[in-house]
Formats: sequence, structure tokens, C-alpha cells
Amino acid sequence: MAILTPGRIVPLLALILVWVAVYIAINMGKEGKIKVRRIAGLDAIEEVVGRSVEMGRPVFDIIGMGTFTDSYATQTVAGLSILNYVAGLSARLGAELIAPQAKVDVMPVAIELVRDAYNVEGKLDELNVDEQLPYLSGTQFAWASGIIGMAARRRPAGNIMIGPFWAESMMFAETFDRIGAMQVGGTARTYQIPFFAALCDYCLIGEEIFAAGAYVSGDPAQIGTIAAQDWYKLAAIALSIVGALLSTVGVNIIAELLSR
Amino acid sequence: MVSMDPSIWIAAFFTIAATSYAFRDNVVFKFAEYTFIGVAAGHQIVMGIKNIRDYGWTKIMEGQIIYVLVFVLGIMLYARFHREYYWMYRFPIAFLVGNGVGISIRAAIHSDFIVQVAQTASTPLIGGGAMGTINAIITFVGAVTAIFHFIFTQENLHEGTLGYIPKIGRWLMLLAFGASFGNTIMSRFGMYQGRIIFLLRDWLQLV
Amino acid sequence: MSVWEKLTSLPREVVMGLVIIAMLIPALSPLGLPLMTGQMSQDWYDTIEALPEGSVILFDIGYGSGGYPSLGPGTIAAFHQIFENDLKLVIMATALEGTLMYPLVMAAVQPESNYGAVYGEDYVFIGYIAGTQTAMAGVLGDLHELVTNDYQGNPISGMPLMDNVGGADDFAIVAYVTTSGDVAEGWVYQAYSQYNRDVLGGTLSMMTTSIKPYYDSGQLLGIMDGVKGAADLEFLTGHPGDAIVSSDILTFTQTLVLIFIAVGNISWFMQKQEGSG
Amino acid sequence: MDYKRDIPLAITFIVGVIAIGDYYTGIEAVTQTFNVIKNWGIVLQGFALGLGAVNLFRVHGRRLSARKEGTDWYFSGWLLLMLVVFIGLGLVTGEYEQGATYSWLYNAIYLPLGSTMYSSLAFYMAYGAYKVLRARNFDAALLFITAVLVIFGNTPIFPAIYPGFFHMREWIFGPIVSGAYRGVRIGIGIGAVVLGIKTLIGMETGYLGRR
Repeated sequence: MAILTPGRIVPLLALILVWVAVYIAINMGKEGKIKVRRIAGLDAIEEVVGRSVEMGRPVFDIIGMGTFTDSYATQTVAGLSILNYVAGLSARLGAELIAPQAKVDVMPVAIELVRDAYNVEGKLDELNVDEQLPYLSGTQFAWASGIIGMAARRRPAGNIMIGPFWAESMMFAETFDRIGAMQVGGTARTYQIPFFAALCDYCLIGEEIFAAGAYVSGDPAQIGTIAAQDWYKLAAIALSIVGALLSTVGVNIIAELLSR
Repeated sequence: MVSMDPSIWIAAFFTIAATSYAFRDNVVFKFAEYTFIGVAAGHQIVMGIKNIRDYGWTKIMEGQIIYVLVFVLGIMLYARFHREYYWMYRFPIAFLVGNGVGISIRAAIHSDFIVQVAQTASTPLIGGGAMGTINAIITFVGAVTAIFHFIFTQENLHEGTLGYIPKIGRWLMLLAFGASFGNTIMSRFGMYQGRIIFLLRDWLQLV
Repeated sequence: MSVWEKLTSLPREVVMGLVIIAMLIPALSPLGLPLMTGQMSQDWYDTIEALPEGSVILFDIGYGSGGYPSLGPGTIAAFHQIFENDLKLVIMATALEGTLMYPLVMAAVQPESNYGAVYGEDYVFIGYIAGTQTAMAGVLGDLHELVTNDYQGNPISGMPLMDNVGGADDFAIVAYVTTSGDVAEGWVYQAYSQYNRDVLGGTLSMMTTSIKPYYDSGQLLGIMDGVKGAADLEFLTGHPGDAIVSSDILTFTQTLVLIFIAVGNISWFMQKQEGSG
Repeated sequence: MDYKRDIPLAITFIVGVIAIGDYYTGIEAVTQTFNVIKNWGIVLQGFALGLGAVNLFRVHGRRLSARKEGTDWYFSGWLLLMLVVFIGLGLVTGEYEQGATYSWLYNAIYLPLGSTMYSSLAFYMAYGAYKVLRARNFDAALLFITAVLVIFGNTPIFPAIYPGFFHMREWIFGPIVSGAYRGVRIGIGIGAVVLGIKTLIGMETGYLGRR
């Protein structure tokens, strides 16, 4: 029996190269050689928080109900970076931040990040963790109905939803739209992007949330990661274009190579 | 004739209670919501214990003593609720994460990256008549420009003439999202009709 | 307030009330409009038809109460076709509530009385297995190492069907029906990529666009596109059920939605005209 | 060495690498080891299912014992009662979810609640479509066009009048959806793989929680 499974040599190679690329990119990130382009929805976040201060109403930041152990962990991490950023803005500008929690493993990290952000602004005494980061439920619709209930009672002026979202995305987007909150939504769960695109004032599509998370965190490791992904995407584009042109003239060499 | 079965009546009550929120928040909905959370968690525990019995306990009974170690790891998960020994929960979580990550990325690079790129690279742009050519080109342009849209660290690729490429990607994605939105409307109505049929057929017995 | 202004912001209660009425009318007196079958469900049907008699199918019930109205009818239609063609069925659940969906589906299919099928010989339900992708990999790897009992706690060794099934190689095809994206993608990863099995996927309509790339690249041979796909399968297999009834409801409700969209757009446009003029 | 963090990191790495090795190599020992890991993972997932319930006990138990005005503590009490009833019914009989009373209660309470909560989104969709699907700018117009065409194709009466509505829908699901979503999927796929690698080599440690 072969040591390497036939037909999977290219994927294995690609996987090992990811490893190398991540190392190189993170080092480049630390040297400040990588810049992430500005993303439109991000500027809107500051506007949302500012609007809440003006109107004297709270601002919601929902990071979704992903965990660190499911395949949407990246999105949760991106959501947490944004939460940290929003918490900093809220503390500085004096908005009341509300960030309902759904998962027991994410919640302590979220609390820690929000506390840090308030601490940096010297406003730790203004933070009430139990009220501002309540645990609602780990069950999808119980959690969702908990949030829409809170939204109806508190009537926030703004709502930021960045992270992994499931069917509740539509309920949230519609509810917050109805009570007149300005919304920034973003998710990389392809199933839910359309609702955010339709209902939110600003929408981060798919991977934009990762770039946004890296951008606001300013963490070179995160920024480096984005670069590593970009290299793969550039390779995908190059292979697609060359391959499609070649196969148009009857040469199928790229696809054959990839299936080794 | 209306149904005489109490379980149908309870189910009808909860169906209406859960629907009522779509109109307005109310105390009946809240009752339904708390019931839902409680029952969901209860069911989760029951199924959890059943799984532990079926896939763990039976193994120990068969003499595979090593499974005792899994039970120790499983109990360590609950250490997170302890003030001092909370860090112990990291051991089982680390196991679950390693397994979950390994099992998903090993195939994701294959199914989501290599196979999808190969599919784009192996489709001729011309052929299958005029319609076939148009379709092939739209598919190709959609895939390539959408990837282009998601490049963040090469600023020169989003400026000037090249800047139109990610824009086209965004437009094609919005068209695709529209299709998804339209299909979702069907999805949701398809679901609620099940509840309508229940109310009319099983509860009120009108149809 | 002008008429247009009123029409751009109809109260929620009015919209929802009309939607309920639009659901009730066709439910009370169905129209029975003809149906056009989509290619994705046609492919699902053809794939099952092409299987030789006696082939074993691994079928995952990956949904719970939330998905049942939409996916239950499709599962029922799919089971009818499978039993009709004398295929064997190993059923599992990656969803926590899947074990409670199973009796609902079976009550509608009635494999014993309709097809003379025998539990243990023609079909087996191995119950819910936690861990989504880990569970899939486990069942496809060494089934008997992992599973010793069926959902009721009866040992599976000794069941004629299970003695012939040990892992991925013994399944002619893997089919799943689910509300979960993780399950929908997971089977492609585990069954197609890892074990090179043919896969059929059934999901909510809203998820169809997302898994469509797998269908295009042959990693999924067919897709059951939510309640539309279910209606297609009911039609193709000749077992009309709840999904076909829902087609009529869809006609009413979606026409109403289109009217709302038209009202929303026209009034918004007219209001803008008034504002600028 | 900080064994509270380093040992978990090592566990993640080893387990992950064995999973990858199982997929890419034909070495029997790796496959055997991974079979054991998979089975352990399934048992551990069983244990993990209880975590949420413990949390509910903590949160609602506290509310119930405090009985503060305006906290709806009686609802918390009801929630815990339901929780206990289901656990009791499932475990005491030894029949788990297959017990007669259990499935009776499930079908009467949980089934209608679950399916109605999920499907009542239909109302949100209807209202959302009315309020949102407006061609107010270019981006919204693009979303609007395909959404409306797909709804026409999906509504049985329109294809019955003119089959073109259905073919239009099928066509949109062809090149338009296939192309754009393939690009999205490639991007998300590589994103997930990069995160996975970072997790395995211990650069992404969010799951380990607070320091």
C-alpha cells in the first residue's frame, strides 16, 4: 500500500504550504510590510456608536452563537475583535454597550475583552457585566427570541452584528430595522449574507469580516494571516484563468495536475 | 369536529403562542420561550447521557478499560465551573479542537479549494453553442471576480482600471444573494404551512 | 399623510394578517396546480433509480422539529422511492432531535405494510451520534467498532443487514437531509473527499445556493431543494404528500409577497417623486 | 513550562496531525489510532452536551433564589421545572427519548415550539421583503432583480401560465449562483484552512480561554 494516498498529493502539498505561508506572512506582518485595505462598513461602526450617544440609547453588539470548537471559530474570533473595538468606542464616547452571549466557552473571553477595553479608557466602573453581557441561552431560537425581546424593550439606536449567524439573522435584522436602529452586519456564513445585504445599512460580505477583525485588532499575526490567504486566492485566480484558457483550446493540464 | 386529544391541544397552544411574537411581544410568548429553553436543555442532557452510555460505557463493560480515561476527560470538561481548577477543562477541549480542526481542514483544502479551482480550470470558455458559451463565461467571471473581491492586502489591485474587477465581483455576488433571498422566502413559507396544516387538520379538523 | 406615504409603511400587523389569510385559503380548498420539476431534484431521483437492487444507502436525518415541516415530506418521499426499488437503508441522525423525527417519518412511510420491508433486514436505525463530522467519519470508518446497538438498544450484530455493512465501502451512496450547514458540508468532506462515496444532499431552500458549487463539481450528485425539492420528489415518486399541498399555499403567499414588493416599490418611488417635486 | 497551557496545545497538535495523517497516508497504524480518537471524540461530545444545562441551572437557579422584583423569576422556576422533568423522564425510565411519556411530551410541547419558532420567520420574511426589497440604489436593485425573478419561478402559478418563469429561475441558479458562490466558497475554504493550521500550531488559542 502506498504511503501517500493517490489523488490527494496536491491537497497535502497545498496544506503544508499553508503552514509555510502563515509563518512567512506573520513575520512580514510583524515587520509592518503588510497593509490591509480599509473596509467601508468599518467606518460606519463609529457612526453607529456616535449615534447611540446622541440619542441616549444603547448600542447592541451581537457576535453570534458560534463557539471556539466548531468550524466557524474564525468568525467568532473576528466578532470578538470587533466587540473589543466597539467596547473601546462605547467607553470613550459614553454609549451603553449591550452584548448578549450565547456560548459558555466564548462568554468569558468576551467579558475579558470588554473589560480590557473599558479599562484602557479608564471607565471600568461604568461597566456592569451582568447587565451588559447577559447570558441568554445556548439554544438558537431561545437565544434569538431573548435578543429580540431585549431589543423591543431597550430600543437601541444601533446594532452591530459580526460573527457566525444562522437563521436568527433574519429575525435580528428585521427587528432592529423595525425599531429604527442603524445596523452594520457581517458574516461569512454564506447562507445568511443575503439578509444582512438586504436589511443592514452596511454589510460586510463573507471574508471581509476577517479582514475587518484583523484591521481593528492591529495584531500583526492576524494581519499576516490575511496576507497568507490572499496569496492562495491569487494562486486560485491564476490557476483558474490559465486553466480555463488552456482547456478552451483543449488542453486540460491544470485540472489533471490538481487531481493528483 | 375539534380534536379531543389533550396533546394536540397543548401543541396548538404552543403553536399559537410561538407565532404570536411575530405580531407583538407578550407574556404568553415569554412562557413559551422559557418552556422551549428548559425542554431543549433537558433533551440535550438526555441525549448526551445516552451517547455516553452507547459509545463509552458499553466499551468499558466489554473490557476496554482505556475508555475510563475518556470519562475522566469528560468530567474534566465541567472543571470550568470551578474557580480554582477551571484550567483542567482545557485538556478535553484541546482534544475536541484538535480532532474537529483536523477532520475539517484535511478535507476542506480538497473539497473547497482544490476541487473548486480544478472545476473552474477545466471548464472550456467556448462550446455548447452560444448559450453554453455565455453561461461558461458568466460562471468563470463570477468565480474569478468574487475571489478578487476578497483580496485585502494588495491595495494596487483595487485601484484604477483593475478596481472594476472586484466591483464586478460584488455585483455578481449581489445578484446571487438576491436569488438566495428569493429562495429563502419559499423556504420559510414552506415551513409555516406545516403548522397551518397541523392547526387545520389535526386540531380543528377542518380539512 | 399622503396615500403613498401610508403605503410605504403599512403596519406590521396588516402585512402579517394578510399573510395568514393567504395561507388559510389554499389550505382549506387546494387548487392542485401543475408542477415543473427542477434539475437538481430530477438528478436525486435518477441517482436512486440507477442503483442496483439490494444496494445499501446510508441516510442521515440531520434535522429536528424546526426543519420537519420543510424536510420531513422530502424524507418521506425519498424513503418511498428507496423501499419501492428494494434498496436497503441504514439510517442515522446527526441532529440531536433526529431520533424523534424518525418515528414521524416512518409512520408516514409504513415500510412493513406498504413494501413488506423487515426491520433489521431491509432497514436499521442506529440513532443519534454526537459530534457531527466526527460522527460521520466514525460511521464511515469502522461502523461496528463504533456502533454496537441500534436506537432502541438492540445489538446490531446478528441483524442480517448490519452483518453485511462494516463501513464506507459497503454503502452504495450516502444521502442526507439537513437544516445545518455543518452537516451539509460535512458529508461532502467525509463521504465524498475521504471515502470517495457518491453523495446526495437535501437542505432548506435557503441553503441551496451555498451548496450548489458542490453539485456543479460533481461532489453532490443531486440536491433536494427544500420544500420545492420535496414536492418534486413527491411528484416523481408518485406519492403526493404535504409538500405538494404546500405548492398551493406557496402560490398564494408568494403572490401576496410579490404584491407587497410592488406596493413597497411603487409607493416609495411615488413618495420620492412628490418629495422632489 | 506552563503545563496548564502547553499540554493542551500539544494535545491539539498531536490529535490534529493524526487526523490529517489518516486522510493523506495509507499507514495502517495511523488509521487505527485515528479510529480510537474518533470514538473518544464522540463520547466527549456526549459529555459536552451537558455544559449548557449546567449554565442554565446556575443562571436561573440564582434568579430563582434571589426572587428580585421584575426579573420574571417565576419563569426561571418554570424553566428549571421543565428541564428537570425531561431529564427525569428520560433517565428514570431507562428508555431515554424512546419512552412513551417522553415522546408524548416531546410531541406536545417541543415539536410545535421548535417548528413554529423556526418557521415563524416566514412572517419576518414577508415583512422584510415588503420593507427591504426596494430598488433604492444600484446595489439594492441587483438584489431586487434576482430575488423577484426567483420568487416568480418558485410560485407554481406563474410557470403554469408561462414556463419561461421557471426556466429563468433555473438559469439564475446556473451561471449566476454557481460562479459567484464558487468564488465565495474558495475564499471561505482557504480562510478556514489557514485558521485550522494556526490552531494546530498553537498560534490561535482563543479556545483555551482566560489566562
